[in-house]
Amino acid sequence: MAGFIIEILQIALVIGLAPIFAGWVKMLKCWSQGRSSPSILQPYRNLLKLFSKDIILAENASWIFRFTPYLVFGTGVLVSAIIPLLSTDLPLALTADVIVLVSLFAIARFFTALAGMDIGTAFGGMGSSREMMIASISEPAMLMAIFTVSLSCGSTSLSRIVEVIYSPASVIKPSLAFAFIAFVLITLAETGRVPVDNPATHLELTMVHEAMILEYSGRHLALIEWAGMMKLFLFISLGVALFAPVGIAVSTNPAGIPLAFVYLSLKLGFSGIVIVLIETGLAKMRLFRLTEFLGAAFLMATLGMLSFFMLE
Amino acid sequence: MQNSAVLLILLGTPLFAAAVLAFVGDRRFAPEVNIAGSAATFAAGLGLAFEVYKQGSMLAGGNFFFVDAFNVYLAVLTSFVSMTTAIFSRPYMRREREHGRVGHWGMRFYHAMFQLFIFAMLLCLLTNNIGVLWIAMELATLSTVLLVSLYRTPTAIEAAWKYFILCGVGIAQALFGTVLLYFAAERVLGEGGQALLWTNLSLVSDKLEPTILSLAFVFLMVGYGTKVGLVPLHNWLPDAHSEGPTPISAVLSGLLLNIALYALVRCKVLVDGATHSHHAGDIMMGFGILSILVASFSLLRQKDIKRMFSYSSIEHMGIATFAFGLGGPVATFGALLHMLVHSLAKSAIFFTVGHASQMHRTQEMDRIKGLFKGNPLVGWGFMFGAMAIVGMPPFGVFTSEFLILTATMKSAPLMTPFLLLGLGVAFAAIFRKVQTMVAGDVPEYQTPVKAAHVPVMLHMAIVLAIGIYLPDFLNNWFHTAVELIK
Amino acid sequence: MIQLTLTPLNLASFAIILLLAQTAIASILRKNERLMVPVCFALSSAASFAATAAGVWTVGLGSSSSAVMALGLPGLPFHLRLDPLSGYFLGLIGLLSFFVSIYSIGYVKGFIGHRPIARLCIFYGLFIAGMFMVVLADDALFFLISWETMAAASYFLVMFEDERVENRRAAFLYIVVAHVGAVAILLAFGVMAGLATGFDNFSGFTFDAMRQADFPPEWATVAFLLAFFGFGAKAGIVPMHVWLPEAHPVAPSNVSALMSGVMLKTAVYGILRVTFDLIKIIPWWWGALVLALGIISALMGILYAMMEKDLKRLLAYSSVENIGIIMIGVGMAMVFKSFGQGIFAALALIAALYHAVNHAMFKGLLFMGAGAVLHATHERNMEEMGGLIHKMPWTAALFLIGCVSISALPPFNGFVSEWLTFQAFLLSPALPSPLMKLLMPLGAALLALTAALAAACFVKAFGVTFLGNWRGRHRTQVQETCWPIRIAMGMAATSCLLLGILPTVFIDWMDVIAEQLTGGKLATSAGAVGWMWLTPIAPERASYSGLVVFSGILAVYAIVYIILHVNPGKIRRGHVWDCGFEKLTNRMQYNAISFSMPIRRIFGFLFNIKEEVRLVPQQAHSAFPQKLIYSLRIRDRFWNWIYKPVADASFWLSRRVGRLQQGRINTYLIYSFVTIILLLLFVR
Amino acid sequence: MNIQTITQINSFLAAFVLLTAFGMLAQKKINSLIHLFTWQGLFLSINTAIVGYVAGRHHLYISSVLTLALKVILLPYILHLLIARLKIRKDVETIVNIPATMLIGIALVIFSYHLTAPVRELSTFITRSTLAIALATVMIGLLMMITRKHAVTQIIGFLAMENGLFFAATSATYGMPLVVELGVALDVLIAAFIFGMFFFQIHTTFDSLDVDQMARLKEES
Repeated sequence: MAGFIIEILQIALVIGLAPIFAGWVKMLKCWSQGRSSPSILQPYRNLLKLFSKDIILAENASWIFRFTPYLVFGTGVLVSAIIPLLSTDLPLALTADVIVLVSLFAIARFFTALAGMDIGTAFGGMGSSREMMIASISEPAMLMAIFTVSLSCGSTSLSRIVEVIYSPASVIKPSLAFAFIAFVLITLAETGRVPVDNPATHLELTMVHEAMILEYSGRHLALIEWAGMMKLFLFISLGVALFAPVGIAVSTNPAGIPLAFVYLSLKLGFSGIVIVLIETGLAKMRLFRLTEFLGAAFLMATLGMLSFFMLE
Repeated sequence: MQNSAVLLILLGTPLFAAAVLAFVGDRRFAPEVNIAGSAATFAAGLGLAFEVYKQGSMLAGGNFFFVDAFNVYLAVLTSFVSMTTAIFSRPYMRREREHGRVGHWGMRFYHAMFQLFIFAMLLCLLTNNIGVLWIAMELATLSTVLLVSLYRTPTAIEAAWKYFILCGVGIAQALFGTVLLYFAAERVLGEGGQALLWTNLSLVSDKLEPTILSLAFVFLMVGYGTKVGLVPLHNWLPDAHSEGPTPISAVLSGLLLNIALYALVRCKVLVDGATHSHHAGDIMMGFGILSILVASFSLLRQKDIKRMFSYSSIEHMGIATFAFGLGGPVATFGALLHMLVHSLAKSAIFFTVGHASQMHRTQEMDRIKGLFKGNPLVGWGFMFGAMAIVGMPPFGVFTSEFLILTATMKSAPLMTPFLLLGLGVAFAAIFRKVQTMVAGDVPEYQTPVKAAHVPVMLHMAIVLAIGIYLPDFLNNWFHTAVELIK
Repeated sequence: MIQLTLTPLNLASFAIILLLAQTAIASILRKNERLMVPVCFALSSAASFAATAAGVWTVGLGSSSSAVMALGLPGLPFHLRLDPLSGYFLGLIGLLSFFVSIYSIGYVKGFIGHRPIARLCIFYGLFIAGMFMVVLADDALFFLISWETMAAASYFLVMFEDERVENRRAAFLYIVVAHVGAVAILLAFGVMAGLATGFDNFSGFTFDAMRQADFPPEWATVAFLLAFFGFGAKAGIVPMHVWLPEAHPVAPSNVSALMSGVMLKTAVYGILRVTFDLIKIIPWWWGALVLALGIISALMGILYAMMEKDLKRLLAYSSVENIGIIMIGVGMAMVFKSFGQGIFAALALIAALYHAVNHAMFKGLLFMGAGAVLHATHERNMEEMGGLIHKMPWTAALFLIGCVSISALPPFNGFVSEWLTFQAFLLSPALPSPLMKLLMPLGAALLALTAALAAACFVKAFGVTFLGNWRGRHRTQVQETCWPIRIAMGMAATSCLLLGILPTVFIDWMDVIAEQLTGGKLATSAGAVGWMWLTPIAPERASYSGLVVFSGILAVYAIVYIILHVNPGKIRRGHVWDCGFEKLTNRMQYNAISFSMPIRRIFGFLFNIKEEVRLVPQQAHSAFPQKLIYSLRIRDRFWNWIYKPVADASFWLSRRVGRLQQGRINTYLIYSFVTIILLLLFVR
Repeated sequence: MNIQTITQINSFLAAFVLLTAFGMLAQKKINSLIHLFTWQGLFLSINTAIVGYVAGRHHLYISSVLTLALKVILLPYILHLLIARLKIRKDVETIVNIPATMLIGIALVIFSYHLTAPVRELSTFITRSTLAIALATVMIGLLMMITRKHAVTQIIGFLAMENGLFFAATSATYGMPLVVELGVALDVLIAAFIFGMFFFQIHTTFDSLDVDQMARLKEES
């Protein structure tokens, strides 16, 4: 029963805190660029504003266009029920292992891309095409990184991975280091951060994710934005769970939860700094240079796997 | 001597019919006479087969005739195919006559020679005397030579001339081989006619002098091999089979090649008995493989429809020769079956080809189109015939090729790639052309014909039936024949 | 002999007889086509249903039954056998045939009046009957007869619209490859039969004899390679796949669905039958070979599919991909089995079998959908479509389910089998061979790449065909399809969903096959936590629940929807953003070629691409071209690498051989002369 | 006559047969060719009669008479008649030059001798050594057909081959059974009838009897 409470808590946490994290990253970014920043709560205001607005729907939009925001949001919620943020004792964790997790993100992307094509503009199609291209390379790289971790843990179940890595017996392994680097690179690609995509731009020819959702408005846009924030949050917490599970409650004892929450906040806060550092340090890449970027991620992950077999 | 009577009818009917048709060959009822004669022959053949099935192999006519499982099935096949060919030739030749391609004398000649040819083939099969076998073979050649040139076109005459000269030379070699055989036999069996009787020879084959027999086999091989159409002795075959009237092409491809192969196999049995080596088989395998390969690659560049199927006959005779050369029960069984189904399928193809070329007034494959739509029965008959001949199941040719290929895989695995190559190329070559002929729209120059569908359907039904179900009596026959040949 | 009691085998035989009856009825009713279509396809759907029942029943029973027919060669009558493996494939084939037969009632009606369709009905029945017989056959002869009946019937179906040159060309290519493959299979059986009992009688040709025989390794290898080549040619494994994207699209769509959906599976069946059942002892490198070719097929297949703009060709190439995925599973099962790891082999095998049925369902669904689109628009080129979701909502929704399933997205079925395949990959540390240990995860990465590309590919397929605006120049009248088509597609889509959310039930049912072939058993561990959760090896190793994913997403959707619609804002329709450029036309939408451009850039080296941009200059100002003409041609490199050289070599040889026959009689006489001399020298 | 003498006569006749064969190989003129062929037939006929006498095979007399009638009288007559009727040019050209042809012919004789060695060792007949000659005659006949381009000369070569075969039958085995001999003779007769027809057909179609013109049916293109 405690498991279910934690489960609900965790879902609520992700839904509720994702905008704060997004605000935190935005804030850091402004600081790093010497601008004055909006409030950390600004994302909430944005969402609220969008929810209250009417919707202008493209003439040609079909039910897919209207269905997609809910689906994207839904997958985000489902994922947040599975990743062990606070505790490994999640009843729904059995629902999905890491591979399923990647696929859940994929289904959201699939429908977003379709929605991009649904309105019948060149922008939407362009965004979808680019998004799918990036995904088609980043997804295998991501799986490769995850496989490296799961090979060394003998499981693809997230809870199990956390338990194994967290266990006192585990030591720092070179394969995990490689996988970690790969994972960081992929996180940037998957969440649409700077060298790959720019979440802030609306310049037509450079945007990827924004191009697909260009025609969204009102509550639809709100859901998509929210889901985007959740995705960033979840990716970071996934990375944290895989590579730095310190603090996650591995026992059924609910007493560990508050401590886990503190750890999580610290780790997320730190991750935000890292992201902002990367984003400030790099410029957006040309689309076809991205293959090199993602190729590097893939290479890292492969090296990690090879080192697992050869060194461990 | 009831057997002798059946034999007499079997051989006498075509001879008699030939004589009658020589006089009435151009009358309105001539085709019916032709059909009746062939039907009577077929009935007699069935009767004989029944006798043999009941009693086993038998001698008749003062040891002059010998009927066993091997030749009686070929005799029934021969009389059957000649009957269906006669049915087919009725509308076909009538139209040729109407179009003025054949004259009054031509028709008389055609009908008479057709029956004489059947007589020669049956004699070839049923005689016990190797010398007479040779004579009948020569007679079969001679009776068809002028039929090949029946249309009197330059190419027809050329083809007939080549046929005449090359087969004449070939068959002369076979006579030399027969003389050598006789020479060897005489030392064992004594002088006189007894020494050429196959029944006697086969009994004492292990006492015959091996060196002479292997020499004799070379000449017999080249001689009868020319008639079988084995590469490189085959050059007359595509010409002769494509230039003559189509009924003649059908019986030449469907029957005469079988008969020649039969003669060759009979001789091989003796040689094997004497030499106790696999030399003869090796030679046959070599010829077989060479024939398959050369024929299938030649198939790729054919433009003339009948010529293409003549090459296909070479290929199939190559397969059968190869299988006989390979020896062993499965391969021999396969070879016998192959002779049967090839004969049926090939003559069925020639029937449809005849109608198709009459419809388009050409034998050029590029101009034959839209058979499915133009005349569905001809089109589908042709298509299924082609499928059968390239060895698609469930037709019987597949069954025989199945047996032969698997046996090859066991006994001579190194040969299988070549066999596979040949079969594959032949398949592609034939299908490439056939499908352009059957498919598509009807060209404006196509004219309808009154086609004889019964022979085609009958043949294809039998080929199909054999592919699915081989009746017991046929099986027993084949097994007995295999015992005889092995 | 067959007794008249209700057994699975009798049911299956009944199905075949029904199909043969269908061919007979079709030829009788060929003058009355309006009656023929419903009668024939009702018969074939009944037959398919019976076959499905027989198959499901057999697998459920877990035992095998056999019969001998009084047909065939006397020493070698036709043997029939229905064991779980063949039952599984029988069920699979029957199920899709059932859907497609219902579909055909609606689809084939469209041909009435345009062309005679008796041929289609006749060969359709023969085709399905051939596939049923292939899985029932228990001796080499009957197997090959069925195999080629299937090939020949489908050849005629591909040739159905025979006045088009491309159809004839495709059909020809198809039948040649199929036949060459069949001969290779024949030789493989020849090797095995010879080793089983020798050639003194025919008994070696039965599968039973082969099962009991012990083959020396080198001959077993020969047999395996031949069989793999033969079956691989049929399955469309790269590089033998070239015929497939030619033949499948040009057939009528119901036939395309069957060919891609289930005919390819008979080849998978053949490989499983020969390796796991007949030869049994499998060296690990066989598995490695199958695995490697499977990976290559999967990747190449989806990349080529990505490049296509012809909807049906795209689907056909995607079949190459999916066969590759199945082969990956089969290959891994062979590797695991060769190292004696039964349970892991069982996992890989079940992944392969699962994917086989999944692919049948979604590819059948997609081809049916493509057929419906073709039916409505008379167009196969996606560049000329778009926006069909408004005109054909049912077809679009069902096609979308197919796309989601084939892209391996949860909670649909494609994901389950790919997930199982990934799980099998991750078991590679258990292998003793260091090379395999290392290489298999790389295969997993390539499979991941394939899956991601598949998603991209089907976003394109669905997006360009159904979404956006109509791209074609001519606005044709498009209507939703008729009910039989929708029902059939709906059933296929439902099976996609059920197979996706209830995998444990399904695996529990089919576990007996894996047990018989590999010795490993999955059911106990797969359902360890209950039927809702699929845990192939152990719950702590990996787990998945399609049902929870499905209901979870649905629940969130419902909750969010309800919350947001308590007080919904208004919805207005408006123009799309056109950057202020006011002449936005439908031709400016992204289309199939532009969608695949980024991927074409990345993987361009794998294709034979001819891209050409031509400027038509304006008379007055050369700087402002009047129009741009863009042409793109993408060819399969394998065509030039393998097929063209073979064809060229054949024709070259043929020319050489032709010189033998040069017309002069004197030369011919020299041949005879030389032959005599040579032979005389040989015998001396 | 004693056996020795007969053997000698037999050998002489064999030598003549071979000689005529070589003669035909070298001869360019058709008329002379037919004469040579007639002579060969005559030698053959005499030889058959002698062998029949020595061996006491009376059916060989019939063969002998048949040969005489067919190959010495009837066939040459038909050939002459045809040549006159068709107004065929009197001389013919060979493909390979004559000395080379003769050399090949000699090689063939040696080869035949070598080949028939086992038969000679086995045979008890007095005629045994003539088998090599017979084989050589057959091969030379074939060689002649290869080197000639004229329909009539090809037929003569063919008939010369037939002579060689007949010679083999009598020399190696004292003759085949009568029924076979009769049948062979009948076939030769029909063949003669057929080639007669052919000459007419070819002549009317091609305006000459040169076989080089008949090379349309071929695979090269």
